[in-house]
Amino acid sequence: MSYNRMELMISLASRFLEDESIVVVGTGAPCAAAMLAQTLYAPNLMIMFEAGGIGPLLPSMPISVGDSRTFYRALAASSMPEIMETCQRGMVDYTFLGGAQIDMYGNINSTMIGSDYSRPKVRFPGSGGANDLASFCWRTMMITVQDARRFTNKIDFITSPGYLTGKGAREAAGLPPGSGPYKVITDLGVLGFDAETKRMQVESIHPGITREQIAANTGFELLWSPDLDTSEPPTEQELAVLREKVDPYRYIIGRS
Amino acid sequence: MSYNRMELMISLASRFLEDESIVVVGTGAPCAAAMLAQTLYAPNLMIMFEAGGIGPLLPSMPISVGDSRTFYRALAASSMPEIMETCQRGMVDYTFLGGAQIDMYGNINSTMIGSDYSRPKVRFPGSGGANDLASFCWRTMMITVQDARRFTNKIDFITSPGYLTGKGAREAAGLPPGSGPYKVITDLGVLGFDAETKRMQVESIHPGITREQIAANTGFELLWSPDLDTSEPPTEQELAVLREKVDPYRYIIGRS
Amino acid sequence: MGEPNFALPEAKQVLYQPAGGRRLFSDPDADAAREYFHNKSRKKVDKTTTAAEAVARLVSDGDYLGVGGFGANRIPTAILHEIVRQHKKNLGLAGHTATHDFQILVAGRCVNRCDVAYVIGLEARGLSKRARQAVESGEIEITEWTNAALAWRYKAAAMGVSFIPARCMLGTDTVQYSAAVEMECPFTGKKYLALPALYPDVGVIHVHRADVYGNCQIDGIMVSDFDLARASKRLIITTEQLIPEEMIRRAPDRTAIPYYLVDAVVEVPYGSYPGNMAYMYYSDEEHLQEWLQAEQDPKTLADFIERNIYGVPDFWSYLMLNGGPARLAGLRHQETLLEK
Amino acid sequence: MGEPNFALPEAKQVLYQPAGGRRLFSDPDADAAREYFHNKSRKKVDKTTTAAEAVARLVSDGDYLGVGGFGANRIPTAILHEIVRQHKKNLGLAGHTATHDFQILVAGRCVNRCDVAYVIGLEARGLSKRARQAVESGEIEITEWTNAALAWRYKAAAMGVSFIPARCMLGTDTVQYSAAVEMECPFTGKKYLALPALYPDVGVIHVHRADVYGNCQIDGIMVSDFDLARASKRLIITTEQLIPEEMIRRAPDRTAIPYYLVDAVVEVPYGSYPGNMAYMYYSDEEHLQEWLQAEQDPKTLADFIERNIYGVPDFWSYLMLNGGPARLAGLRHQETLLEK
Repeated sequence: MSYNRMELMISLASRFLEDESIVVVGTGAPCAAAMLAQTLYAPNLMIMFEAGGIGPLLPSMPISVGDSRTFYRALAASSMPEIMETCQRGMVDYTFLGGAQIDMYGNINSTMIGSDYSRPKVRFPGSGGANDLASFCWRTMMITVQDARRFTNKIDFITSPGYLTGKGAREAAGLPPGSGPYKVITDLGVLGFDAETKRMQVESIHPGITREQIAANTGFELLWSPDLDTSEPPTEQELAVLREKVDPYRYIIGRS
Repeated sequence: MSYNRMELMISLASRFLEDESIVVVGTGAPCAAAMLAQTLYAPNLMIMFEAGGIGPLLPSMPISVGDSRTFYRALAASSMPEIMETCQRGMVDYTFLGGAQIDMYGNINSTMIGSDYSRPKVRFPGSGGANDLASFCWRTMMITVQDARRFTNKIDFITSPGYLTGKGAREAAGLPPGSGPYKVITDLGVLGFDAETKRMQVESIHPGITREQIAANTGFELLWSPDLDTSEPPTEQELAVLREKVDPYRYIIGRS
Repeated sequence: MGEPNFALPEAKQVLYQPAGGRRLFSDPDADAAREYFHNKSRKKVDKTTTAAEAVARLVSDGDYLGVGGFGANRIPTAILHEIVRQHKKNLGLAGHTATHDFQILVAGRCVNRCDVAYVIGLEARGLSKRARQAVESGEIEITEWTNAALAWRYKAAAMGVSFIPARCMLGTDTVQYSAAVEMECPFTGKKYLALPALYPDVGVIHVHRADVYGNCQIDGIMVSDFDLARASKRLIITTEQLIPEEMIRRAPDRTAIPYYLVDAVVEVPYGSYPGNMAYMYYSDEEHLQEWLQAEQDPKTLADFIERNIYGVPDFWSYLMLNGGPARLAGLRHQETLLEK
Repeated sequence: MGEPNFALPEAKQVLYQPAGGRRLFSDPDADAAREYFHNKSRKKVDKTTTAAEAVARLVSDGDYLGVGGFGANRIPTAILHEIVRQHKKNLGLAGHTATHDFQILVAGRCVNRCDVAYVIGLEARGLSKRARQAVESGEIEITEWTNAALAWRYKAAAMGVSFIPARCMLGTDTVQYSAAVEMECPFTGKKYLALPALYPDVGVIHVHRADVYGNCQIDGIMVSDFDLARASKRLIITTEQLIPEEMIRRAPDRTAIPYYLVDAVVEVPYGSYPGNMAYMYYSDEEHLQEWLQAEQDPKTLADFIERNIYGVPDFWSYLMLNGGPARLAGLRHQETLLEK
């Protein structure tokens, strides 16, 4: 059964979300991955949205993390401080971030491109809640296309903390111990982080993708997992749920 | 028309509450004074209770500052933090405190009698919200019987701040400027605080009470207002409202 | 109107000065709490149980307790009785206007340390002789706070930070017998009091409605229970009524406590008795006076506690012992102003 | 279980280190705010008025603005349009996920400084070319924060303290372009970020229901409006519907904003359009796309703003111009899932 890269990334992401855990998601692919996981793998995965939605029965893909879909028939319609404080308190297991650049320690830039802050080449929206979620949630994930411009150590601005400069750096900076980047799911493979160096490490390569392609599309030197694997493609079941239930209008899976 | 000392004190207290101001009260005489003021002088006086009640239509005297009477048909049923933060923010004009001892700077003891904290002669409930209200509200009032044991500079424990050691002491301690004790209404007279020294000063003497009696019933040297006055006794209207509407079961006015 | 400019502070050395020498009874460290919450189950399962089972499983000797409601209003009486019945010992307690709740626990000699804002008194009802004796004798070790201070200590914990600044207590003896620290604001240089986060080992809260998972609705004032529920490592809920999850989902903005905070749900009709439950029943002032009277003599108190707590198997028996349906009907009518 | 002991900290010197070099756009001093609130009227009077009068009276050039809701959800569109229509200038803004609200204000060139957590983007809808240009060009001066940081800066102000500790932003460039200060916890010695209280000169919030005095009810998520309402020196409320005070008193635990915080109440049905209003109407995605398209060229944007804001006398005319009753019915049906 054929699938596109967005369907692949969402399916892979959904498999990392354990049942009976709590995830804060945004709009788009992360929300789709969480909805897919709820349907197939983690019926009691609890979805939160940063503006206050807790445990909704999502009738459709929200267009904003604060729109009424995010608390439709929810267990609670709370507030921004309530969600952020639940994260800071240590109750939230997963979150997903996006960004324009990511470095080998999983630091993410969603603020600006350029060398002069006061006159950026390109200005992006900024942190929003990303820095907060990356600081507080136990495991941070990212779903992104992979290329050498995006995966670079010449990151123009660290908006949200990954492992900063390596092992122990988060703790030294005052961030809560034990939290940090977990998986980066791209159109080429699945990347994790080496326990010792906290550097990005390839864990699986997607079908039809070569090691060379991944290296060529990464602006820094990658580590390779000793038990490097080939990514399991989306199952028919995953694709069916994605296409019929999660995203019937192809808002997200239609993007690639 | 005859009246007792409790009716006198409550009536006098009620006249100090300006309309369109906000007061945090406890149970008993202060609540009665606020209800009397609402009926006769300050229809838009807003009553708050520290556990969360805001602007109730009090059906009767509450027995607890957290019982359901304190938010009966209220404008808001909120929370302890909401009330305390409204006070700390500077939105609350008046409050009433009680206590076992008060000194010439209006510092109040509601914690213990004795010289050894760890083995008190008598232990009282403690601050409750009193210290908070005395720290935050603009004008603190007290309704109390007056005697030399109660009005003393040998105060065993300063639970709630008056002017501490005199002018500027509250500010030096870090308390919000411009707040502090306002009136002490006793069974002998009405006492205020001298603007310069922040010491207690007699402003009016109740009918039939002598200057000597007040001095004799005070353990420290009192100042006497240049325009010392005789207290205006309760009006028939005040007594009627107190006895028929505010406290028909004489819970409070029956005490003296 | 012009546009003001507020200069940033320079880097500077400041003094942190402990303002009180008393003992801190619980760990304010947010990372220790995060580790606990990291491992706390998020299972959305039926958590209904009995008061006896909940107390046996979730309350250990030495634990620090936070009790919801306000003294004799919306208090979890059934759990407090059960703690006495099971002879729990050396408990710490947040004395955040602890009135009848404190009275119950000291009757059972369950408490050996207390962060005091307000104890001993029962507000307009008078003072508890037994509670006063327990504090005066040194049976219970005390650290002084205020109602706002304890409310904010819960809030700091609920926020996931180890301290929070406040402007109360300053300049008084209250602060000298606390465990707070004087510091200054990094932006204004003004003096502030730092309050340590308070994470109770066990929180106990009585609510109007809950589903079997622990999603709770509370009517009327919240007092400090929003933050207490979030600050508590383990949380026991008693509820007037169990409701279907569907009713929670129909009004999600009424959910005060979400299920993942909750470890046990016990359905206890009239669960705040002899306290007040807003919109449902008023406090039983006669019974509370009976209790205060019994305390006048240790023997009569022992008999009273034997009869009302040790001698009854559960909370329902306690209700029946004290007037049962007829009495409760009277309290309902008082609350709804059908009777004065 | 034994009873733990937590040693009190010693007195010690600590370093307050400004973590970011950017400008603070508002005064965090709690005493200055207390002085303002001391003099703020507590009059419980009919505060209903028009958007035009409220903006003319309560918003001055140079003021710092806090906008309620969340970007394109429960936003006070009528007031934002009126601020543009009245050519207010040099406003400061809290960019706490400011999406369509930011887009409106920059279209009118009303803003010259912004505390940014999230601006320029409209979430899944794409980026605003005009907003991006306003920031990239330096037309708007920026200080960086995060959504939580701005939410907590409101909370500090609402609590009446000049700062509040947090654990976000640490270690990143975000903090280096902020105005926060690094400090340590007085109890644990761990590193914290001190955030300055944020007291907007004017807060603007759209609610579901309000009475003429300003007592407000909000359905669904509160976002940060509970704290924004309390932090704001002046507060403008727009409401879908005016309700009698009696309805407020029947459900006092639903009052999110009490009257004494409020300076003006404007009844604006569909007041969040083209944004979403929970339980009432969904966002008008076509109109929002039209707006994003118009921004591709300054001329088309000028025409678009002329037609939709300067060219209409009030908000109702704007609604009529964009489909009126038929369009609004469609959005109602979308919100209630009668239409997909």
